[in-house]
Amino acid sequence: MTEKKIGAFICRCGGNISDYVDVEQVRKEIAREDNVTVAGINMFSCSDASQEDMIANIRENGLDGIVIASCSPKLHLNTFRAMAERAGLNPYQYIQVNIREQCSWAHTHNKDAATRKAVSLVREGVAKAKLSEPLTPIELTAQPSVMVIGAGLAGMRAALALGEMGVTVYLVEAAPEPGGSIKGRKSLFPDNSSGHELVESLLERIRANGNIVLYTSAEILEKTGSVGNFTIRIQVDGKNETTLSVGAVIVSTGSGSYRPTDGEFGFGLSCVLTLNQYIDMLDSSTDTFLLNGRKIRNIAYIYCVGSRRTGKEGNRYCSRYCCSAAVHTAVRTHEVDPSIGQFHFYRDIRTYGAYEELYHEALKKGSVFLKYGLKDPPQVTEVSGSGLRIRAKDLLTGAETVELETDLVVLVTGMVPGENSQLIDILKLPVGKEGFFNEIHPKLRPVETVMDGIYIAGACQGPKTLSESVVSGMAAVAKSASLVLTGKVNLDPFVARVLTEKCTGCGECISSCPYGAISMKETPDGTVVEITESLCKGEGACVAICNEEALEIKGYGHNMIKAMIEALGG
Amino acid sequence: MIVDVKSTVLPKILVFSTDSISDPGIDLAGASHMDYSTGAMVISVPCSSGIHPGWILHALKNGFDGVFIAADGTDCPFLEDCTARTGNIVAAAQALLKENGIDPMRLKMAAICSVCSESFVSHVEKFNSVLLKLEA
Amino acid sequence: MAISREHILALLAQNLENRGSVMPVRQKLLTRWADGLGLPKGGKTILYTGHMYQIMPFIRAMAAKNKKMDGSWLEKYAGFATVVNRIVNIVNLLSMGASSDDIQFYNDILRNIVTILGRHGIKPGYLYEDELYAGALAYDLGLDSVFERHARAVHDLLRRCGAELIITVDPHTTQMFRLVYPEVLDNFDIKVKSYLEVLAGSEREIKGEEPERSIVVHDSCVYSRYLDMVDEPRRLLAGKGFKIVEPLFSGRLTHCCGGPVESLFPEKAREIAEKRLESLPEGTKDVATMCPICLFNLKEAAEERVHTADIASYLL
Amino acid sequence: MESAVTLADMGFDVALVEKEASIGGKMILLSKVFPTLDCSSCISTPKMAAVANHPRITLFTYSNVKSVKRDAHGFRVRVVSRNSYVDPQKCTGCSQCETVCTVARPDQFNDGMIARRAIYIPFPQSVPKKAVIEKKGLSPCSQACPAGIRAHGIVSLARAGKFREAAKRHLEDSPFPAALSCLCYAPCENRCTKGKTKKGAPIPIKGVSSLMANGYYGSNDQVAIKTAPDAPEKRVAVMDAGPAGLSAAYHLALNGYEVTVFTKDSAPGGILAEGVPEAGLSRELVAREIDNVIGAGVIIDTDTSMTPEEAGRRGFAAALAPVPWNPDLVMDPVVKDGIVTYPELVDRPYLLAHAIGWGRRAAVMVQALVEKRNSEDALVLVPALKREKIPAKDPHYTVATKLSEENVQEAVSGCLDCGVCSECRQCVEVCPGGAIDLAMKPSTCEIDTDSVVLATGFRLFDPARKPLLGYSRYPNVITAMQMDRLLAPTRPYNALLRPSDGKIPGNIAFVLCTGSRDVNAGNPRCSRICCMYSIKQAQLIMGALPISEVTIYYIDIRAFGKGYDEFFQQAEGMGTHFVKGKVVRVEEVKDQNLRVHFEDMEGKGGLRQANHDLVVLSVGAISNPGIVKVLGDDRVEQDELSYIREVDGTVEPGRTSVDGIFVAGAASGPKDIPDSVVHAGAASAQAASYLIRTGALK
Amino acid sequence: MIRVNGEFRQRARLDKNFNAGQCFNCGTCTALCPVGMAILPRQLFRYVLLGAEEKIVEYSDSIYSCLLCRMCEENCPEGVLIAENIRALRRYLVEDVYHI
Repeated sequence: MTEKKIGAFICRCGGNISDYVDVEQVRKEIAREDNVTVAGINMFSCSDASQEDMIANIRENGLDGIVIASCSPKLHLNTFRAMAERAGLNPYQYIQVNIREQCSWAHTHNKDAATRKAVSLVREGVAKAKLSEPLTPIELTAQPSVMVIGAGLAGMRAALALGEMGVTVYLVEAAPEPGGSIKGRKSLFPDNSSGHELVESLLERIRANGNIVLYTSAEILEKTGSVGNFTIRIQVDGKNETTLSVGAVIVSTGSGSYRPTDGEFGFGLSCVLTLNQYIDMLDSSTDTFLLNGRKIRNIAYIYCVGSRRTGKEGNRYCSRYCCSAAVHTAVRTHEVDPSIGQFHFYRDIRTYGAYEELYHEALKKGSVFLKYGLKDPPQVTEVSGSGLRIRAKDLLTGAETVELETDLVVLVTGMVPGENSQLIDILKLPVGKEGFFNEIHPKLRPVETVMDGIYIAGACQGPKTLSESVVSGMAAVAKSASLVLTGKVNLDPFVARVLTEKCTGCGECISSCPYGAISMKETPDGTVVEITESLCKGEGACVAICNEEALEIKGYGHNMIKAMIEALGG
Repeated sequence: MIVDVKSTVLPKILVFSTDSISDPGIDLAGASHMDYSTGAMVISVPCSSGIHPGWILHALKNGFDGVFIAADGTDCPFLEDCTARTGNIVAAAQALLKENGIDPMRLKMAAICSVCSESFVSHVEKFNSVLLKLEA
Repeated sequence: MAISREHILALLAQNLENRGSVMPVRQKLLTRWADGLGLPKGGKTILYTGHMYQIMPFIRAMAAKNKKMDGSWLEKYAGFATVVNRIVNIVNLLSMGASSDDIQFYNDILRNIVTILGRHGIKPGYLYEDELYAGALAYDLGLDSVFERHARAVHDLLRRCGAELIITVDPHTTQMFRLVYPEVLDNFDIKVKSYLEVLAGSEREIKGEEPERSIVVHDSCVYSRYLDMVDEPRRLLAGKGFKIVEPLFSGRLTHCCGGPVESLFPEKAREIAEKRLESLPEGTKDVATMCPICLFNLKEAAEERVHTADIASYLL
Repeated sequence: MESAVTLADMGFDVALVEKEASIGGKMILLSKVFPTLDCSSCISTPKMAAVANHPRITLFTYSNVKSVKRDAHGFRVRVVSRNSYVDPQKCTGCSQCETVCTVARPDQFNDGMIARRAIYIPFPQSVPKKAVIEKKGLSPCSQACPAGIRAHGIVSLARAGKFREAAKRHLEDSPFPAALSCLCYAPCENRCTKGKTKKGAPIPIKGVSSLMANGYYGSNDQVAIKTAPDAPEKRVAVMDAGPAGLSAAYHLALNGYEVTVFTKDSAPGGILAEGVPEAGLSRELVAREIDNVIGAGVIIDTDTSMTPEEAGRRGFAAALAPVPWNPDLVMDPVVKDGIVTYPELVDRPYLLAHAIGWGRRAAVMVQALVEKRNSEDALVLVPALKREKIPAKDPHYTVATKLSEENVQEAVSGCLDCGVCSECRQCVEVCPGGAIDLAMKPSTCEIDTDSVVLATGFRLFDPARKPLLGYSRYPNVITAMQMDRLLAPTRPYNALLRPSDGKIPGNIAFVLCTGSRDVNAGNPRCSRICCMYSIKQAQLIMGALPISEVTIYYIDIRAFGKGYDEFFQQAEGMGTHFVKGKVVRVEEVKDQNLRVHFEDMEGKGGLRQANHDLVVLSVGAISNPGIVKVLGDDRVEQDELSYIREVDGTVEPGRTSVDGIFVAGAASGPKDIPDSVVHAGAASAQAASYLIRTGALK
Repeated sequence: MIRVNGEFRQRARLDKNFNAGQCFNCGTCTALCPVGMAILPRQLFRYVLLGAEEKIVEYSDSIYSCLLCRMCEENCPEGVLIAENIRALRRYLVEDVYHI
């Protein structure tokens, strides 16, 4: 590669560089470097005129590598890569050297030293350019289809959205019926919509859409392939197996519900129910609202059952939806029978955002809220003849003990992760410490997982209200659609590669890769590792642990880095 | 005429920064005109967990007096355990340096985020004085 | 406590029921302020004092006596107070000895109000001895049934004299007529305006001659928060050339003077008045009140520290 | 940003319009974010870069949407880019302009806690990193000057101690700084807004100018005024050596003309040379000012009579000559039949500035005529000022009181910077890229689009609306946004200090639900974010100041998101005090410390007070409904709190009442960052689905 | 110890002027009350909501200490008509306890 022709251009940045760095000196020094065919100075490299000059220069001199020493690559790397491309050069053979933010501006008091540093930096750039090779982004084709696992509301809505975009969707549900946890619900918060009707209307639209195939009582058996091209084998009704190929997968398997332990706040006594059990009762009651044939006078709710615990029992996290669900249920109860007294033993009422209006409604209709502390939780005991007695310290009334005779105790229980061990195993889904599926980053990439092409939506990711589940389902639609609609996946070319001659096949690197991109390969010359480029993220965790220097990231090769070090250190 | 670099007493520090996290922090130091040693020079890589220990040895054998890893820390866009992994690299590199008779003090690591300009400058200055002492 | 609350309540109820006022002082003392003003009796537009200003001197006297009552016969026979009261007007007994200076002071305020109204061309009528207490205290203390009966009597009186517009002089009477009567009575439709509203709405502008004198406004809780009357007094004072200084708590966020609990918890009332005085801006000299209770209570508490006077005195 | 990138990734072309000069919203200004304490900037900047570099995204920053109108194809969106006076193509973001700018403004990106300049780059990580100038027309003083002097520029330069630059700035507009500062009746001071405020006196502009002019002539330091590079080879004769004529000659010369002034007199200057009492303006100074004219390249031919005809014969392209007073002349110069006229200022000699201004405008007219016409037609006449003795007692001639430099500094520090940019042109001179153009016009463009996504976010509640909390009355009561800035690495004071005295606060209170869950504040809902950001700040404070006490006063702690309650427990574990009871009143006590009043429900009970040295108001989120107004006939429905209503909050997130218009993020209701980002994803899915249904995807 | 007395609760709820049930316990009213009594007015209402009739009698002093100045009401974030609620309690005392 000694015959490589490199052009180096030093930018004055209208004085921002040239006031503190002797650019002419830098140019002279660089012009003496091997392979440097052209060394020039620009007033503003980023200006159109300078770019045109450089393009002409590249073409006239047949340059196959250029270095521009100017500002931070964060500002103009893409500008100049595009310029290189216009000049017919591979954009990855363009090297930017930062002599503004990391040289002239940092060393305004010592022009000599700054100039020396600039020379070193440009030499480093030239060294890099010498060894730079043309790279092309990895392009994968993507199947125009998506599998949605879990036909709860989030999954159904996501499937519908994709179907309406013309994407083929396989909606796979483990239960015999779609609809998830809400299909039997009469009235959902916050707007009292009927769960049954919601599910039915969505199902109707799904059936009317020709792009969606619904599998119920279905099980995922196996997944192979990677982003854009997954092959997934499923089994329906325990017998029929089907193999489907999809570009992306959305997992929306929902959550489970916390089951109190026996005796936890009286759980196990006949009139102690979980919130879901109580809502079932409310949903199934007709005009008269009776408990064991008796009119209900008082109901007590105990909040945060199984949530926000610090000890061994229950979960540490807040289950987010339960406060709103419970106050909504109380409002419904008030509407059924205004004479029922409803007492809520809570810790913090978390009816965030507009759900606050539900809380207000419950208060207005006569619900009384008592605040308990973890030190003195409510005690539920059975009273012969008259039902239940609940006793607690109310922190809002000077921590006085309040005793209440009640007919019913409702334990407001939260969400827990669903039982998904098989799915986790097959899809290699990342699971957080609470057992919910984990996104890559809650803010940057909230529905993506470390497995490219596999997205999560709804309560399988963590407790969510119904509308929040749908929102995340739709967000997953957006991400998967951008994958399958364009039909291709473009990945940065900076992925790992194996220098097979150095690889000893020790396999140390396999476990170091968090993305599962490295595997063993048998070759006639022995066992070496290989990289699945579509899985590799190019961060280089494997590079660091390979003692043989048999792994490197393209564009950051061992030889290149060492040459750069020598150029800088020399 | 360029003065021969070797004749100056300024320690040469190789800084490994990362493209999306610490490099912008170092840029910010310059953009704020915070002065630091001209002996500090930066090579940017995708992630600090991908720095090969051999490079560190190579740098200390090829003209550098110290290597500073401006690590991603908890802000790493790739790995949750980036800090731990980078720590392992430092440990491996220090072992390597010992083998080669180089003082492990010549390697230093700190998490630098995209706005950690002040902290970068103070790390470099501190490291600089450590290196000066080692020379003496 | 000198007389138990229970008995005071009963006494007040009795008085309102039987004597038409919670503070049944002699009729002559209530109307004396209007002597010589030549106000016509009755008419379509009536100035309604509600006795509030007039009774302040007697409350002061009673409070002083009540304090000294330890060991007196009344305490011993407190339980019989209501029985005695049926025959002997205890209040009258207690309030004897109101100072004539005090009487003059409060009467002057009312006379000032009439003078100011006159300057704006407003000459209202007055009910003289027929005028009844509006019932605020009974209402506030929860004596609702007594209050309702009394309100009906007041309404009848007003209808009999054909009043169309009542001009009130204090916030409590204004509140009763404007907010409470229409609520309690079925067909109360007489217009009610505070004299401050009447003045603020008057087209005739009386220019001020008090340039740049600073004055701190102490809003009445009832005017500001019940009746949303914050602007009017300020406009009037500014019109007179006063420089208005707002205390930390002013307008809708005014701080109570403590007066409302004077009759039951005089120490508490004093304590609250003290807090109010502390919250006034540093260097306060003149304070304008617009309610006789505020005036009475702040004046008592402030003694000579600041000069407290009714807004009517400033507007004169 | 999330919506834009997601839609662009799907293959749609996206135009992103942002009113500020940088994208990034509120998040980029935060220090760290809950519950992971990630650095906010580290999360935001990659996304900002992705937006800026995406081939399918066109970015309009510093721009406002003026209207959205539905047409046969979709929507036509009118976008007005606010005038930045900086060519973004040429600006390299080097900040040199910021260092020389003479006008300071409260920095909106630091919640007004510190100042930025009138020309500014929003913040270090801004995208794009380009400067913009905040300019609100011309300041009244500059506007008032008949001679066209940028009085505000002179004042702001003087404030910066740059008297030499001020003199130069004056000389760009007129050659008579001393004469004007001495003789002008100073309409600028008359118009000064400061003088119109209750107790303010106007800025003594005349006095400032006088100090500037005398200082300039006192030093022997001559400034060079730039002349036009390509001088047209045209000659102009000026037959008046008075202020108007010399002013015209000066400006023509600066624009590259070859100018000769002819006068019958033995010395140039007209009224200046003969009519002014020396006590006011010394002959020496007059001579210096005439030297300015000569220095610009004007030839002065004294003791010479000249007529326009003669000038024409001698090959002058144009001639200016005085016109006698004529009562029919109107007050403004007019150009008619190739002749520029305006009245001679009989009896009003103090209108010197007008004469100078008219001379300058006459020069502009001459140029226009010369360039348009044949030389022999271009005859332009300018009247001279009447030469009579100026009465020394004329009230308009009160010579400016002599001010010392300190006096001037004190006086000019009160300048209100009415027009913001003072046009002192320091930035223009320093900009290496020549990017600044004060004559730039705002640009408007129309975009045809198939769908619109509204992502206008939220505003923060203004705590001044709760007077009992003392915000804006007590310096040490700040908002949480200000606290976040104090904690950010790019923070204003470079340390966590309290505003009143720069002390390190040792005992900090957070007041939750300021403007949330409050019918009285017009916001009955919970803002969702305040509990968590307060807990975050508490943790950061305790990290930065380990000995400090932090107390959070709350009604309910709403730590409901993934990992949030654990974060709350962690703060408790670190020693943050949580007190159940809303703070309703803050009063200032000794040393500008603060006493908060609250009901201590879980503690001793009843009313309690506690002292703190800094109080942070955790202000709630309110709607930002401005965008709805520009939607015209396609106005989307709003809810009771003016947030954009989603027609079906359960199954149709992001869909508004208008087909084709979608809402993303906190514009539909307050949301924390993860919820906003996910919601933006959902809105993109809705928009994409709509675009595909309506056949817009190519 | 408070034993919830359903009958007393029911009476309070039926009084159209008693709307303290809306209170979400922020403490604004207590913190602003010029009288400065610990239980005034929020905790007083809690006794009613919990049906603690004996507490109402016990705290009748506080009930009569209220100035009805509405400082609390003006600032109540939930729109509770506090002065009216106090009057309702006084009415209760007058009629059911003192029998006036």
